[in-house]
Amino acid sequence: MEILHFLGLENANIPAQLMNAIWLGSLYSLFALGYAIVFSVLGILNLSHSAIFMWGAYFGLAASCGTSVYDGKCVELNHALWTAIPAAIIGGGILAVVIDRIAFYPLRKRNAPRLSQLISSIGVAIILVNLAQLRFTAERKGFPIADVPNTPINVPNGLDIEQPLDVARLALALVFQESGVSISPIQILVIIVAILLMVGLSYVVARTRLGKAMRTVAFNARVGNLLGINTELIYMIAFFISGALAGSAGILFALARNPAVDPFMGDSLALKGLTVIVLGGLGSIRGAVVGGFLIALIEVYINTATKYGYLDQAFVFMLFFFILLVRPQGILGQPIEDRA
Amino acid sequence: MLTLQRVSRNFGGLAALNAVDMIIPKGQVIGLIGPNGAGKTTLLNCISGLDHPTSGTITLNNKPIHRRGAHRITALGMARTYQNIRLFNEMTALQNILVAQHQQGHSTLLHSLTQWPGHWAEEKWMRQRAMTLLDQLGLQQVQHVLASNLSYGDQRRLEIARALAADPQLILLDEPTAGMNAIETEQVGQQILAMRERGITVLVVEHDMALIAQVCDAVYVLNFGQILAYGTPPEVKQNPEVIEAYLGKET
Amino acid sequence: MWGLLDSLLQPILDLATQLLEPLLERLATVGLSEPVVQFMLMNAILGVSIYLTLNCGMFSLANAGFMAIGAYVGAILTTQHGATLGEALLYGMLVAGIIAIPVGLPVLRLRNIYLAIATIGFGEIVRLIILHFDTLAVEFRDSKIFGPIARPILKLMVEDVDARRLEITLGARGITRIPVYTETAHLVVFLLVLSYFLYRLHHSRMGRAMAAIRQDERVAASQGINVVYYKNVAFVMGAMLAGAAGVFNALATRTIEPKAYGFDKAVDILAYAVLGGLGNWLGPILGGLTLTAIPELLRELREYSGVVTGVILLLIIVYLPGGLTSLMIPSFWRNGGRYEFAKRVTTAGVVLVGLVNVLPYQIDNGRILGYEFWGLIIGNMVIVGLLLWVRYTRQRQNGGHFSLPLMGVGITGVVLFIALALVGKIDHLAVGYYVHLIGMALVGLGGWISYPAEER
Amino acid sequence: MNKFLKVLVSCWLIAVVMLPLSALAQDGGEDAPQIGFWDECANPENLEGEISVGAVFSQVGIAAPYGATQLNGAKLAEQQINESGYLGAATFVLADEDGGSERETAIAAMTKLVDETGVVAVIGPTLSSQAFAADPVAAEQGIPVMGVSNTANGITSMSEADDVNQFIFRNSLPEADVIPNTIAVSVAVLGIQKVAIIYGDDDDFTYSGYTVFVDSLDENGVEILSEDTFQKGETDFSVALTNIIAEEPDAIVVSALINDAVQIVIQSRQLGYNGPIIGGNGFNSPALMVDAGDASEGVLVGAAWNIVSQAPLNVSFVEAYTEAYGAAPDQFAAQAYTGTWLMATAIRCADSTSSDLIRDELASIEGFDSPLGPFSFDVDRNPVHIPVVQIVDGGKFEVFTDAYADYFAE
Repeated sequence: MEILHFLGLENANIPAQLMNAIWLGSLYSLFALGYAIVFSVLGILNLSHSAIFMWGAYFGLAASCGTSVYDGKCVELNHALWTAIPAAIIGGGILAVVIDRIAFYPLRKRNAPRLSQLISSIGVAIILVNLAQLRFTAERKGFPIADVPNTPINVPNGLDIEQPLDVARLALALVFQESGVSISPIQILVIIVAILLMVGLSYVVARTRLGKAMRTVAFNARVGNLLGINTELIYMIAFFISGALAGSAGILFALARNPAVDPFMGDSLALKGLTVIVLGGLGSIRGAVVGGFLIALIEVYINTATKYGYLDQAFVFMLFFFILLVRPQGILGQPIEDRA
Repeated sequence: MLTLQRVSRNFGGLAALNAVDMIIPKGQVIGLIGPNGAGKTTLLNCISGLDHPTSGTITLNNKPIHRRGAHRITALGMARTYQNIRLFNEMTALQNILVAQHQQGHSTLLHSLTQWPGHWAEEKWMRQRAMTLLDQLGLQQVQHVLASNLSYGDQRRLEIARALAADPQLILLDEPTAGMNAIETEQVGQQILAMRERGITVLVVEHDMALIAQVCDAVYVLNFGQILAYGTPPEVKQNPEVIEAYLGKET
Repeated sequence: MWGLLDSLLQPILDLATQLLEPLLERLATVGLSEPVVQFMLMNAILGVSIYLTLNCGMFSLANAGFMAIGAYVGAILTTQHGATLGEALLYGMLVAGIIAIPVGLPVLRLRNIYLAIATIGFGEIVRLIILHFDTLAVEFRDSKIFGPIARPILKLMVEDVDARRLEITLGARGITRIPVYTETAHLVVFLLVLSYFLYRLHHSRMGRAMAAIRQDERVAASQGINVVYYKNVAFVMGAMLAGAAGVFNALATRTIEPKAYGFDKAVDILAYAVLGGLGNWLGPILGGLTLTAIPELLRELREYSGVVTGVILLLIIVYLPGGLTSLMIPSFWRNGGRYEFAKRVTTAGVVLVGLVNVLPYQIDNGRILGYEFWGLIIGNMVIVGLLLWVRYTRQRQNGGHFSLPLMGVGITGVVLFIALALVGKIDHLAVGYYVHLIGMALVGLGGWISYPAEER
Repeated sequence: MNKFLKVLVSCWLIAVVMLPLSALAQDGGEDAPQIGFWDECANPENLEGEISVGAVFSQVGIAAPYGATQLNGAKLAEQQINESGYLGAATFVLADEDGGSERETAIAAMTKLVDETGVVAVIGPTLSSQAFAADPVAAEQGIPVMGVSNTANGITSMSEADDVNQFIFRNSLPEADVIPNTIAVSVAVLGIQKVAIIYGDDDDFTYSGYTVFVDSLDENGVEILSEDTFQKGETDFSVALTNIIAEEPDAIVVSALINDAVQIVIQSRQLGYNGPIIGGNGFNSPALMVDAGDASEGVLVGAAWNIVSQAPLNVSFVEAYTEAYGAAPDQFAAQAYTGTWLMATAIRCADSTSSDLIRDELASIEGFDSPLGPFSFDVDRNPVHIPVVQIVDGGKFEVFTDAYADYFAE
């Protein structure tokens, strides 16, 4: 209890806040992973990532709601809710590849400076946000509330072992006895998907031939070419994965925070994703995950334990500032050798 | 003039330089040879301040320089060229020289803004000096050509001119004849000798043993980050350890 | 001293005002009213502010933060102390510059993306601090350690330091009732002086040193250039200019709020510079002017204007690597021989036509291309088609004209448009009309240019 | 035919002709109530041609969701004004320009309307910060401008010069008028003693709302347990809400715009909080019930406009709007609609396109019956009408009365 007092946490609902941190961290990590992949393979910051995130949510919405979302709110589902998720993943992936072909490929071809690539990604972001506004209006949209299983799992609530979702509920009930922890099935889904994707990606990058090729290209595209790797294909795959991650983050977020889909939904994450990958180490997959959870923890801690909750973002940026100064490569990044 | 004492440089766990001792006397041309990857460029980087030794000391005219930034070392009278040419590609040949005279100039932005008379005099003087240098190296024809558009030989020569522009007492040449034909190499040899005549000390890294033999007063041989041998060019050529290092490399 | 400066400047400003009047009237007819022109000029200053750092090889995005500092200093001085524009400008620039020094020293050790991200962080911190300044000020005032330091500083900002609630930056509500002192003439004179300054910088020892740092930092260091010093000088100068732009902005909009100077603004500023081109100092000025004007010129497109702005940004970045100014540099056209020259001329022509194909010029009181969604789509598809055509025209070994069909397209375009104007079908000869004509002429010219056979 | 018969036949003829006419007159006059000062001001005689009134609403950027419904409301009013011949021979033209979501864009739009389009008056812009920046552009040239969604303090006294302020109006009830009433009523009915506040700290609307909340809570002797903030675009409030719920407040007081409001309501219910949630004008949108569903039950909303009000004018407005746009109007639409009618009324009563006369007529409007209720301007050109306190009950807003005293009792 001494330590809790010292940390300013004596009045806090710690299990509940931990749960919040885990959920937020999963979301941040999932979003930042896509950022990190493109950065590690191509060395560019794709600022349209948040726009892909937003479009992923719209793809999902359109897939399960049908065309009714063009003009108004989605009143009833045309297709099953789950169709939204593959639609967002595939749509996001394809969108990212298209963006690469339009905005990055020509620049890469003539060896343009990174700066131009950053600007062209900004141009894409402007276009995508405005297109979304044209197509779907600026109004916030979502799935019909009744169809999304985000009634919280409150412990202890009535459990129904028949229901698969209630198994998770039971598990939670065992972990947090009556501690007011509440989390919805969709949030659990986000956490599970995030963890699966992170593990899967680490596996792909570390173990498979594709991963090896990606790492080679990331290290030096020319070397990759010499080794007979189709670098353009690798770039395309990297963009697809990145877009798919953004899209899945978008739709999962849209489901968990239903209704949450509007053309600006990616804005606040754009900057946060940036801090996440810098904290974790630019281009490091594991770094993005660690950074995501770290930032979520810091935010939750500052909000819970101090009276400076309104400065939580400032604290995050300060920290990130100092980490950059002390360890520019981030927490898990490889040191950058400045070659003579 | 330049003294290195037990200079080491580690990259991670890898020792690129290991307790190197070197003395470069004033007014001489000293050669530095060694197989690829022996640590020659690392050594030059440490001397010129682009890199810093992990341990050991380097003194120039009895002033320690191993912790100083590159620009302060240049101010003490050292200049260098690069193995892979590193000119300012977006500038013309003339501008490249003008940049290198930075330490010779004194005018600040305020002078320039107010059209201070001294500023004009200085600009004019710098231009004249640059033109003389370009003349000396046969580059006056291409003074307004962008460095990136120069021919390879011209780029090499411009690098030397740029090094000379800083008015150095000690000049480090990193493979000045790499990729040149015999005639051009010969010209570079002449220029090095001309530098010595003007009292400039030269440290030259070279693979071309003929050139070394032609211009150097003494030669250091570096292998695996350590000094293997020292002596006049003929002495070094006959040193069995040196032969082994080179042959071992070749087989 | 101040009065003397004022009396010296006033006639110049009056003269500038007089000279500007007809120009402003002309601009207003194409949709660029005087406030818009003012914002264009401010953004040109911002473009220069980031150019100074980019020109020194530093990818800094801190300028929106410094702009915020300048704006708040200017607003507080004019509303609380009755300062004039000159005083506000002086102190705004000074404060921004002074804050830039401790920020720059550590941060400028970082490179590229790392520097960019660190400076984005700085901008956000500035925004958040301004947002919560009043609360923080009370905290500091009441703190035992910082109180003695904070009090005198706060005394400069409010009359009653001991009030329960301090109202300095007023949080999200922002400062209102800021007097409007900024006039177009001020901005024009400021920008002219700035241009002279940049021109001189370009041809001075310091300017050369900065250019050298941009091109190769380490080699520059071994040419005897104090890289850290010059980087910091450029950073501070950039900060001061951004501060000046902030002061002008605050004293033109009557009200300021922290969110106007956030991440979006930082990105906009970067876009001004890159779009205009970093090849020389005219680029960022041109970029700032153009990028601010485009959405206003496209006002008629209403909801489509955002998309079109983005497309234009993308087109320039992709097809004009050196930005808008590269069009003005002779070597851009000369490099690569006549074939490349022809290719560039035609590309430029198509881009020009692309720029105006969405602008409002009228035929038969109906708009051709643009306004209507499908008109816009078709117009842009034609432009993209032409661009692809130019791109994939192959260089033939035997030489010859670049592309006679393209020449045909260009000439047809020119003839058609002149004819339409002659028969009175185009009743409003706006800028767009002339730009379109020039663009088509360039397409024709480029197609006609011949190149010699390849040497074997 | 004798004289008597002649008179009789004439009377009969007259009666046959006149009766349907009088019936017609009754149709128009009594059954459907007509908004406007039809009787207070005579039919205009001098007006002709097109009379342009500018509208600066945000169509792009962060304020676009509000600007969109504002434009809808104003356009509906424009259509009704012209169809009813409210301005006599003249046509009322709503010259709308996109105000963007920034100060600069609002200034540009306002300048264009005033200098080029030549409007006689302007409605808008959407955001208060835009109003501070752009209103003087019109007001300094003597063109009246009326905010229909500007709630920040000092909008109508923004300038140092009173003759400029004279031209700045608003019909949007500031939070300072709505919230004290809301707090007083809810404290009186529910006996609230301690509350927690959560508000958006980077937006002038929500920030102003927060300061008024704090003051009126103080006045009513309610203890504030904690204050939490969020920023625009944040969609996850679970951390702050977990903290708040741990403090066990009697009510959660929220100053937020509708999108954030919906999330806060949903998430606090998800976290197991079932007590009252008190909000201001920002909550007053049908989206609250549509998007938050059951979670919105028991949310108290102080507002300038009550959608379920059975006042005839309000019913006809809601009907017409729903028919035209396929969705129920929100407060922004209602205020823009009323604002447009107010402007048209000023033009009608002035019977002139002189901006000075229009201003004077606007300032003297009193007891104008509108969807917002009977409407007048005070001497400072701020709106005078009675705010309402509503509660979400059974999926729709109901007027909050003593009957709800036991609503939250378990």
